[in-house]
Amino acid sequence: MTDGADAAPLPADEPGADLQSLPGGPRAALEAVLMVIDEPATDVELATALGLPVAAVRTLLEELQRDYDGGGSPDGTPRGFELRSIAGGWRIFSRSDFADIVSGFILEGQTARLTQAALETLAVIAYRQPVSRARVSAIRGVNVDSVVRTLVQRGLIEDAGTDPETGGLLYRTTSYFLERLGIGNVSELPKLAPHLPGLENLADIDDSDI
Amino acid sequence: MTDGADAAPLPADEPGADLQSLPGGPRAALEAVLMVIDEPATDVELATALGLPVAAVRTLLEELQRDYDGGGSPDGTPRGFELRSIAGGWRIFSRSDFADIVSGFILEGQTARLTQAALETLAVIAYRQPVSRARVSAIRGVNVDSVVRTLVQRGLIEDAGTDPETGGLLYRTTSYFLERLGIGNVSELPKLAPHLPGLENLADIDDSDI
Amino acid sequence: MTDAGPAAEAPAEPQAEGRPGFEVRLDNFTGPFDLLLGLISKHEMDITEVALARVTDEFISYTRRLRESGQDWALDEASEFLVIAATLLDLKAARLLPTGEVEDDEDIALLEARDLLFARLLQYKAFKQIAALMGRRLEEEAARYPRQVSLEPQFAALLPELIWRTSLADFAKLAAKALEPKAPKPTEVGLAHLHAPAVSVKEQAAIIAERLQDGGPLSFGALTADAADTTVVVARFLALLEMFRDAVIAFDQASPLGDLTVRWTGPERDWSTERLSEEYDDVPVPAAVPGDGPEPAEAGEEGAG
Repeated sequence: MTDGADAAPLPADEPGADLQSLPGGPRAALEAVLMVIDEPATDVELATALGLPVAAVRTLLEELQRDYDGGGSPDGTPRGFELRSIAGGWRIFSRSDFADIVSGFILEGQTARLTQAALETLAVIAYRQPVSRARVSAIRGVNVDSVVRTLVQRGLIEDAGTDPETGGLLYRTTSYFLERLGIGNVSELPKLAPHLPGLENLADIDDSDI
Repeated sequence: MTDGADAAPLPADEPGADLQSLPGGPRAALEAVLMVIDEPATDVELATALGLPVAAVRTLLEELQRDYDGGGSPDGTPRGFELRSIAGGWRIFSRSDFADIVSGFILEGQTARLTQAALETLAVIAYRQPVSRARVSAIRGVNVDSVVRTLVQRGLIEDAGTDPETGGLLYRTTSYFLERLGIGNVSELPKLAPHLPGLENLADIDDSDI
Repeated sequence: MTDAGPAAEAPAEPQAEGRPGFEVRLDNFTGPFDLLLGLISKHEMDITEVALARVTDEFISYTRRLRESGQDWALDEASEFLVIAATLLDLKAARLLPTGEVEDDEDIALLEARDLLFARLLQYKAFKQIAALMGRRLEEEAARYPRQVSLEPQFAALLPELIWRTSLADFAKLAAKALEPKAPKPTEVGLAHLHAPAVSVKEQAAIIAERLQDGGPLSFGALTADAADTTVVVARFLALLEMFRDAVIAFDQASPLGDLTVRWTGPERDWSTERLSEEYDDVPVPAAVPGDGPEPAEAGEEGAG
């Protein structure tokens, strides 16, 4: 994307060029992005994606913020979510007034123990890190998306950059994981080689089918 | 949480007790919960969290849906996101008009497209489930082992026990499959019959003989 | 969709990606392969009028062109083509048989086999169409991204402290188990290829040798006149090739496309099938040669019984 998007007229194939023609226009486009991003996005990032000047995006962000806080409703009723800017990044959160209800919902059905599926996925990540979800999925033979999310949420694994080849996110274990397992370092994990003859060529096998 | 929340006066520490007094009321509370879920939530789960009758929650959900689709705006402008009920649960999605813009932000979850062979195998499994690989092979006329493995890894199909007669593994589609297809359950798949023109009685034949 | 019928629909269907797909050029038909199938299945075109050999030749050069242009989906289309072509071939064989009047159980069986082939073909086409619909749907849905953000810090802090009871050794065991190369999961023992008893090429060679040594030159027709089914004919044909390679027989053909006569040129008595190559030892000839034809045989049995 171009940096000069805010100055020059946009070429037809730029995002933003036809934003006006989409239902809801640039404002809805901004909402779409804000609704699904996990990490807070800066106004510059948002402006780049939308192909709009940063100042315009900032205005839209403030408008949305007011809208969610009640400005969008005839009687000033706020929405159940709010748009907040934290450390320079924007993200939508549940409104703090409802924290009790939200935490009740989250704690419902939460267990303090990891499921067998989560443990196995964690084991694969521990021994293959840094590793992509697709790879773990191939090794485990099932989709691991939600389990990986749980492990991240539990602080046992974390983002370790992207795979230069596939562009997929890589995961590695955290120091909290080491702490729980009672070791100081990943190299202290028991060696697997004796149980796993031919582990070396496993890589070729799993990857071929993804 | 209690089932009788809708009838009896609520004790002070119950969720829902003072929902009315919170800014935005039950509607905003529902929105707040929808903001934190990471997989589709059923209306029963949402009703439990809010301490409201299921019917009331369902009405609120439909109201929100209409609101996001443009009903909430004086000029009918839709929001950048939508609320949908799929795979048996409710969840917020970015509106598809903005896919190009949103995709720039979402690195994960971008699944490679299925090959023609994978799509056809998936179609056969969806309509004949639970079904063995051998049966799918017979219909497709080719060996489907590796395609089935890929579909399992992608989380679109799963193991459904063994065939009591042949002992072969059976497969069925997953709720993730429904989610990806945007439908609530398998019965919403398009009917096969119209694609079998002039052979209304074919169903018996193909089921028993192939 | 229903009223349009397969023929009308076919042109839009072939490749979801909008690739042109395979076109057939025959004397009596030019157009997409799927349209040809549609016409045949709607009985608007007689399968006996379709030169399958030419369709096949065209398909081969089509896939060659694809491969040369670096398109990797040729294999997919090729395997599909094989299925359909094999079915069409069976269908054509069934069609070429007289159907004017139904005289005995065998005729009925043939008719039923033919209907089954149609059914199979149409079912195949139906799933192809459904798959295309599904593909479009998946693509449309992929344009919507679900909100699945990580837990807000204030809520994450509320999660109960994780109970961890897995020892280091158990954890390693779990990893070893998860990383172990998986043995392929059990699937059914395929029975489809067992419909006909296996026919040994060597046994058939012994029979041929005996007849030729005893009765002088015989035509291929005569050598296979008593064959119970196609499998035996094929096995005898393969046996002849083997014996020719071993230089114990010779072929004579008076005119092009005339009768093929086989005569014994080998030693009088001490030739044995043991001298034939090992190639066919453990490879009994499968029941149906042109691909996957167990269904007609199955149907035949049912019809007769």
